[in-house]
Amino acid sequence: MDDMYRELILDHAKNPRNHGVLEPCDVEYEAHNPLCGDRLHLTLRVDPTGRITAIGWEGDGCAISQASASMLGEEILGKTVDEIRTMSKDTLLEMLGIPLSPNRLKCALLSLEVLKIGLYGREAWRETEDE
Amino acid sequence: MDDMYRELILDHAKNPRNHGVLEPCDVEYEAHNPLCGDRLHLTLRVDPTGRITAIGWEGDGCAISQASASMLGEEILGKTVDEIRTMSKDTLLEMLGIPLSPNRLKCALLSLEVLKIGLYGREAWRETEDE
Amino acid sequence: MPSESFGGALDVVGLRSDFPALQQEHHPGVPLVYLDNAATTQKPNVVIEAMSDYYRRYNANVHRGIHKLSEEATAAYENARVVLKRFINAASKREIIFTRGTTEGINLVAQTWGRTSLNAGDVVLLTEMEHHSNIVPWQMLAAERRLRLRYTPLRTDGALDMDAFRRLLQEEPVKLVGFMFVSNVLGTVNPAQEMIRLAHEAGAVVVVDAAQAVPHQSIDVQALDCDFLVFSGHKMLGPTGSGVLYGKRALLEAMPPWMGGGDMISRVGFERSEWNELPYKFEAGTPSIAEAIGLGAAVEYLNRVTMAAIHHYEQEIIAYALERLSEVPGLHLVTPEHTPHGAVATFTLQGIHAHDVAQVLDAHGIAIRAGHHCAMPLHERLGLNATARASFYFYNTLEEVDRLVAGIYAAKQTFSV
Amino acid sequence: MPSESFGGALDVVGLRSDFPALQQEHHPGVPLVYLDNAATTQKPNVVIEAMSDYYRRYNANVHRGIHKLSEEATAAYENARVVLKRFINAASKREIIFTRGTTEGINLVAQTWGRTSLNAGDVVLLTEMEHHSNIVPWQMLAAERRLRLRYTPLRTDGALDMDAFRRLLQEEPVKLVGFMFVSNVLGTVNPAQEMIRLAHEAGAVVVVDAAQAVPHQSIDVQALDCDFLVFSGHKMLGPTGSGVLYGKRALLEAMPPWMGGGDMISRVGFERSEWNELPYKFEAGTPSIAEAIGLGAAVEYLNRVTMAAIHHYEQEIIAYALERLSEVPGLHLVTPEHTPHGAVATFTLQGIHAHDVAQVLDAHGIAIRAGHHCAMPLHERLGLNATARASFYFYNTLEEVDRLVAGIYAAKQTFSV
Ligand SMILES: Cc1ncc(COP(=O)(O)O)c(C=O)c1O
Ligand SMILES: Cc1ncc(COP(=O)(O)O)c(C=O)c1O
Repeated sequence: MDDMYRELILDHAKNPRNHGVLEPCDVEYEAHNPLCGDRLHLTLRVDPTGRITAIGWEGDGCAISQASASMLGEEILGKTVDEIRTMSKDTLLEMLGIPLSPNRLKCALLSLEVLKIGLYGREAWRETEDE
Repeated sequence: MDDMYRELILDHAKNPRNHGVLEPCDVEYEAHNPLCGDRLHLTLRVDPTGRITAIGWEGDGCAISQASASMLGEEILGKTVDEIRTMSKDTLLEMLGIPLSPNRLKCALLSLEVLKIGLYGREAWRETEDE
Repeated sequence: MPSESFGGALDVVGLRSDFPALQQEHHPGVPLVYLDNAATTQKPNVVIEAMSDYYRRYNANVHRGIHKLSEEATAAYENARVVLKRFINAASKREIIFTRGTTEGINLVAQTWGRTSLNAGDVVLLTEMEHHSNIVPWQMLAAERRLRLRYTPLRTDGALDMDAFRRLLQEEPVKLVGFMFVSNVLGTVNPAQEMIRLAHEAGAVVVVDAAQAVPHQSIDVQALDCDFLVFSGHKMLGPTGSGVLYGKRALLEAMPPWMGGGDMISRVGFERSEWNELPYKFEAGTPSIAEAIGLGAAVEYLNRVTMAAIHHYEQEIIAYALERLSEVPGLHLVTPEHTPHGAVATFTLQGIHAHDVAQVLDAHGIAIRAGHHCAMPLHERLGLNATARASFYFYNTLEEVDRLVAGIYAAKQTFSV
Repeated sequence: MPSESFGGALDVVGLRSDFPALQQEHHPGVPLVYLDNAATTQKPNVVIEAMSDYYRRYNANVHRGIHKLSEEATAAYENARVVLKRFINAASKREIIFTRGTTEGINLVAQTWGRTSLNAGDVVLLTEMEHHSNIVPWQMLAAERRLRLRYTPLRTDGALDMDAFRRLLQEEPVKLVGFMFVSNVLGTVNPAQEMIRLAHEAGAVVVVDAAQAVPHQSIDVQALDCDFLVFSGHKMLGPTGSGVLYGKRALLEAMPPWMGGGDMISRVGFERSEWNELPYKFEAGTPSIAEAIGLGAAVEYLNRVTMAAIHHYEQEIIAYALERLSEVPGLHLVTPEHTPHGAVATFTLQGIHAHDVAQVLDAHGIAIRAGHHCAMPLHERLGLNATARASFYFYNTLEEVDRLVAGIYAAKQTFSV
């Protein structure tokens, strides 16, 4: 499982892109992973056309959750709120490109959860649940 | 286990001695076996010297509990309240003279429980508990 | 293990070989006839093995562990939830709460939904045939909250009096309807779907005690539209200490938690805490992990046999049992002979107390139950103190019915009646 | 199985062979080092076999059955109660209530004794190091009853501040004192006997969370004089779904029941019911039979090893572990190095999150736990978000400590710290 910590992940974890809190911002949401105490706080600026113009992430967590937030942030910058809607768990996991056990999956997906709930509300995230 | 139903037991169960309720009486107590619904109601007359002069039993239950009540009644009639105090579970079980599994033991001992609690109170019966 | 699913008829002899307890002699030379299935069923090897395998190979606490053992234990535990969800066709696995059994499930509903939704004067409508586990929790709540309990009476043929049920629903506003799907004493199968519909029309929430239904027939909670449904794992091939509370998601979401502790919280502070999402909100502390895995294995076994085949076969065996028993002189069937009914045959014998019947049958290798079967109010209503009950599962045979009847004749002989 | 009792030193290699899970490779060629014992322990063959034997041979419901299987199951279930009673030296087997675990035990006390004895404004005194299971049930009750919660603070060395404890007991009348005997994070062993004495002098009732104590040292509830004491079977070689609530008889007698249902009643009528005697009043429904039998087998195993030998050996291994860990650059020990303490070593590593430490260790075959260990308030007080915890049991070896330390160095290398 050491390949969970490949170069790119460690780089993002140690040098998170878009780290910080935007003030003011248009979208703000924070969530926790109750099982391990990970926390992620997201702030976004969205222009009138629905395009994401700035991102700020901040939180506590393991390398996986930090890297996932950093990589996801890079990915969505410049996209529209509509374009992000179709982004799935699999998109994010492919981006990370590492083998993840179910409990670590929660760490990896926390960033996507915060993003989706922040943009579309709790129901939208629920729909992605399997069974 | 058919020898649980030896002649003497069946005789007492079918023709219970001292069956009925004494009115008036000096001692009265009723108890249930919550696990199987057996019920036993005891009434006693005790003369000024502490001697048991009359007994009335009444209740619902299996052959074992009925025979046990009948045989115990015969045994204590004419004895004093003090003499009965030393009567143990083993005394009764020897009288019955049949092999009993733990759950049937409760049926067999209901009569002794009612007698002891009726005469000496709940604490006295408690003391007979193992561990 | 049944290697393929059965279309219709059961290979009972083949299935029996999956159950180690059924292979034994009860006394030297006397094979066991186990007819106490309504109390608890025997377990197939696959269930015992699923639990041993957990303990031998990947025993670990769930949900919080990063190591491989904990990951595997968590996956197996949550997989069991999905198996159970499919088995009763719940809309979401979040609606499946693992419990110790039926009793804990009903108490959970009474102490959370009940405590927040029922108030002084509110009516809780049960039935006269309920098991203690669907009476006592409501009596306790009634004493605390000054609720009013009502009971739908029985007809003389042992069925619920549906006219009375309708009337009771209309006479005064009913907040909760609780009833058993199948009676553990009478075998009566209540018209659950209709009762739920009527209760909902009257604005009541419905709790179904399905302890004697889920093991014996296919159940679809969405088709039934019940609000809560509870059952025990140990009555359907699963281990002791296992059971399920199904609840509609919206209701469960709105309910306060019951027990506090690990896993059911999302954050704990010194002053206050936030609850975790479903189903964890209702699963405080280390759950019964091996038990959930064992129950999942039991359900997978039942799925292979198919509930349709089980139900069909059991209807056959209970019909035969009632017929044979009704021929015994002095035997009074408490189980009504009308259909549909579950696989229990309850009776009294003239001149022999039920305990003594059970004792003599035990001497003949036959395990039945005697007493009030945790339904004292029903027995009181029937004017009976104790009854004898033979209850069947799909691994029982017609020959075993014959041995039961022969045992009853032996009891009559011992007691000269 | 240890064939005779051990006077002092443990034959750890011999004992390990009793545990099938410890024989396995975690990854091909990498033997498992299981250091997550505070979460749950592995099970010896005798425990797994005791449960399988029940399921294969005498599986039946308890207490009400007259047939041989039910008699044997009842005897085994009640024998387990006596084994547990002797293990903690309770005055009567009626003081042993079987539960699912520590969490259920504390909730039972809060929801029965607590609901009838605590009123608006009453003070419940806990400690800052409690597990969620000894915080959340009291918070829930506090919200319902408007109780006031107080917490005895920690000293900087990780011990309880006993001066503050005395002061808090005197400042205002305290109705209940709840504390953990041994911390699952710090390893701190609290001065239970003295705390109980002080609490009683102040007129409080005392609940002891002994989840991390009973598995590791000999406990005498009569000598301690605690009012309630709770622990989990799965943390002491027993199965999931098993645990014990000990309570003083007079208190238990005076308490209302918690769950309603079968077995906990002596009579049920349509209007009201009477409760059964102890311990059954608190064991509603079909109990966790196999689990109690398994827990009894676990305790008999511990008795053969002897708690004295276990305690002695564990003190040795934890001392060695703390020494070796304290030498690792960048490793911060959360577990204080003062004695006495339990067999847990909790730490953080500079530059690596605890989850990542656990993940890398897993890759090296070492199972530890990372997170808040169900003690978020304590972590908040310590200013930590997550910690890594290696927790030991008597079957762990000094070589396993060395492998843990080597694994930590490997993690540092991966993260270049
Ligand atoms: C100190 C302490 N208390 C309570 C618990 C909760 O025990 P359980 O999850 O078995 O209910 C634990 C273990 O998780 C513990 O370590
Ligand atoms: C109809 C019914 N409800 C409830 C129960 C209680 O189930 P458990 O004892 O598993 O909680 C039973 C079985 O005893 C039952 O037959």
